[in-house]
Amino acid sequence: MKKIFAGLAAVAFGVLLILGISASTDIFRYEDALTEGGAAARYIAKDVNGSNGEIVFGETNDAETGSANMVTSVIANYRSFDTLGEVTVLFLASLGVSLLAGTMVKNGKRKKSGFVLKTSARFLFPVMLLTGIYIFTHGHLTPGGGFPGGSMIASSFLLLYLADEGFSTRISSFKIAEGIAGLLYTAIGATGLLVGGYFLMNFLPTGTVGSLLSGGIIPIVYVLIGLKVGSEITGIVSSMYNGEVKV
Amino acid sequence: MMLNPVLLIAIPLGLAFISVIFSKVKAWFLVVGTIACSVLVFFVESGETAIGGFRLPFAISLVVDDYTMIAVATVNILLLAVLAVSYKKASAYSTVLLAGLAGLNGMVMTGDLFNLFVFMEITAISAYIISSEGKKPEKSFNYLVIGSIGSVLYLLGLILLYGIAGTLNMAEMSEMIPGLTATAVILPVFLIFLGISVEAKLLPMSGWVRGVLGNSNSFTGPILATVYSSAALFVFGRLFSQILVMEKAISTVIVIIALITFISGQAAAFRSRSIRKVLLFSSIAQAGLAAALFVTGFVFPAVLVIVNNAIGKFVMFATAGRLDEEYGTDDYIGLRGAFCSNIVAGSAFTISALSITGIPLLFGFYAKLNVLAAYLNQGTYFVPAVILAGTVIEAAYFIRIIIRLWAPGREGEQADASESVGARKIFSFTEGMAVVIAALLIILSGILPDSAGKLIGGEKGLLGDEGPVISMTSMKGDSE
Amino acid sequence: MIKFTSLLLIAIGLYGILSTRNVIRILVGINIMEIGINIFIVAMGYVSDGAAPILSVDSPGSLLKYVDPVAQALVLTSIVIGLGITALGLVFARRIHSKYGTYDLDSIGGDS
Amino acid sequence: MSWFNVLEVAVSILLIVFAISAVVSKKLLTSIVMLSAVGMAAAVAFALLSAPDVAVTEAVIGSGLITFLFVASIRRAGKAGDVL
Repeated sequence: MKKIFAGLAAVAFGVLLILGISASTDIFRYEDALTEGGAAARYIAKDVNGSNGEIVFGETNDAETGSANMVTSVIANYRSFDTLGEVTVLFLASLGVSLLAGTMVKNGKRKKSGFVLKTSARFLFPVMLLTGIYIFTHGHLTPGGGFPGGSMIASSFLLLYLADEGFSTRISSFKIAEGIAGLLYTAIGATGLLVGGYFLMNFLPTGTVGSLLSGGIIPIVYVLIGLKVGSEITGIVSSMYNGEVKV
Repeated sequence: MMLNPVLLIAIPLGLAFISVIFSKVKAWFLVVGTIACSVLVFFVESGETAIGGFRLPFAISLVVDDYTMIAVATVNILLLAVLAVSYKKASAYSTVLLAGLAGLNGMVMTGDLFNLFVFMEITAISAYIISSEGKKPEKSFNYLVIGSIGSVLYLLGLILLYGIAGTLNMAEMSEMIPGLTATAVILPVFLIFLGISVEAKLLPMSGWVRGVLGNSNSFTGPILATVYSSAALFVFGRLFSQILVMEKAISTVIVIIALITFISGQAAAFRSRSIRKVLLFSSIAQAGLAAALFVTGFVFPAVLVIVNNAIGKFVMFATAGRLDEEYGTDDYIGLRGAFCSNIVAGSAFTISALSITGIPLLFGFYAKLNVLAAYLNQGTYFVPAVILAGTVIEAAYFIRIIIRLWAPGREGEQADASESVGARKIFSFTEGMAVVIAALLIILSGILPDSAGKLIGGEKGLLGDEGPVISMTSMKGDSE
Repeated sequence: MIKFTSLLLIAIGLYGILSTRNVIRILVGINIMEIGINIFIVAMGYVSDGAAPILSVDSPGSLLKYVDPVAQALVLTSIVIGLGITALGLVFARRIHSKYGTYDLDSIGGDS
Repeated sequence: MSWFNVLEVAVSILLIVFAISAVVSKKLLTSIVMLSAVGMAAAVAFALLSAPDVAVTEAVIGSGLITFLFVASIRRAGKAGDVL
């Protein structure tokens, strides 16, 4: 009975969506917005505050935002405020998980991992950690950035949790890392407010598009996001893995 | 010196991050942050402030005008009041509350649709965590599920609008909406309505309220029912009275949904015996009323309804939560005579209930008068009739509760000892003070409605020329 | 094409949420809905034959050929928010399980 | 039909099939694994739609970490029998 009702509701909703959207496909003007100078086109051409000519990879100096990866320039500069909010969501989630998942317990009945597994995990751990760090330090140049980079760091800790029964960390240390990264992010925003009068303003020179030290505050912000996301997800993972709810 | 409004978000957020590092004294950060924000509210620069130093409308912006001013002030001061009433419980959630405060301030001030989504998620997630205080994980889970569905719907609606208009900036969007074909906008607007009705407690998405607020205590009740839901209603008002202004046919549908919310909320409140259930259904009803007003375009009366309801429900939820904690029940029949030993709390509760009902000389009367006058001026008679009918039900259930709680169990022939509950003090001095100040505020603004109206509506009134619909002085002049 | 697939995913996710009272399944449904909406957003910003919005040595000259970076940025945000919500939901699920010994909301019973 | 269309159709079918089997499957673990598969197919879809950033993120988070969180949270209940 419930399934029939659910099926009907889902079908009705799906039909509504598809009809509603296909009825207006001719009005979706995203491509017009690109030509007419909508937000997206401005972000692509990096000319929100005035044109600085065509952006050429490896040549243009001091372009607005100065990040070769446009998604990064949107995430860490044009719409950086969203990202600050977003890491706060994750921060709250990780806080909620550690509040609700209960305290750490030593898991006595776990099977001992084999030597090969443990050793290879210990070998893989730094490799994954470095990959994560590479991903978020190159976020303004290559695909990736703070979120996958941070998640990669979390995955490397996850690997140790799974493979090595002796491995344990204190959740509170992740909390402190989260707090510091978040505080620095806010502080960078406040610095922009002090220096240029705008919160989260890109107050550093943006350098040459395409070089590692380009983008002004973008790499700094992305590294902070990476560290913050990494410590938050690791906090969530370790709370979920080790926490035992006491009723 | 006028301050950048982003401070209202950055300060609590920064303090939230610091408070996890120095978790021993996190409660201090909460107090400092809330007080700082409540003070800073009055010094923020008005206008649209860009973030990141980019040209508007391409940057995320914060909008401060008369409307968002009163919204931010309401939210911050209410949060401070909730802290005063339940400091001990709130201090355990210091970090969550600080981040939540940043989310609330951002939500009411932001000028960007996607940024609104992010802040709504911050607010929602902190509300989920706070609701877990009720020790009923299945209720919190229910809240989370409805909230997630709502946020997916909101996101879908917002991305459709982005696809159509090519912008996420609310001001630019509001200029473009009238030029778009109605068929293209119906679906996104309806999806956004559904998405935002979760926190605003409007009908199709208000299924969580019963479980969460029905198990609230003197901390979670006031905070979720007043702080969070007034912020959500203010956002609803901004979206549907300023940005997504629809043709009459579409807005009528939303008004009808809101009025159904109003009436069914009142009816459900009438049927309930638990005080908290009565209060939560009454909150749903008031949210429906405010939403109907907003969608019709009556911003000022709607704001009066929200503020009146927020102050009143703050007092009432705090009292009901305390009654439940002290006596182990909040069934008003089982609490006969509970106010006799708590005259202060009882009086505050009574004043708030009467104000929400709309008894003369209280703030609620002014609010209701404005609501009715707005509709009558427009020549609509059906909606005022519905509102009056709802008010009658409202008066019935509130007066029923008040009489039971004041009457010391001598309603029959014999005063049964078990009928009257014993004397227990429900508020300490500081907690009582917050409640008393709120009640005094209701009385004071009821006696001086014009000044209160100016305070809330700004000198020119909300949205420029509209202004307070009814002036008490002019009414007196007419009758003389 | 893929735009409509994503709408179907949202509908399937909704069915998943409504058709069951098992908390884990409800969360699976929510996740499917979120994946659907994420694909929809990216598909909204897609321009036929559009290049990935990353400048490189051999970038196309004309600006028109990039897909919308804003839509992708929004999706990144939304994915991470989804992770947070899911984690919190799973903790609630675990609390439900340790309190009532089941994931099924129906067998919890009781009201208010 | 270009290679894009072919891949698009294939990914669409995969997404729908995985999603339906995630929703209707009897076993909880199958649901979760299928959810992970939906995430993986979504990552392919993102790559197809010229969104490498999103594809990488979805692959790591949507397909990897979320699956772990699900499995970790039902792990303890595994002995109940009805769950796995």
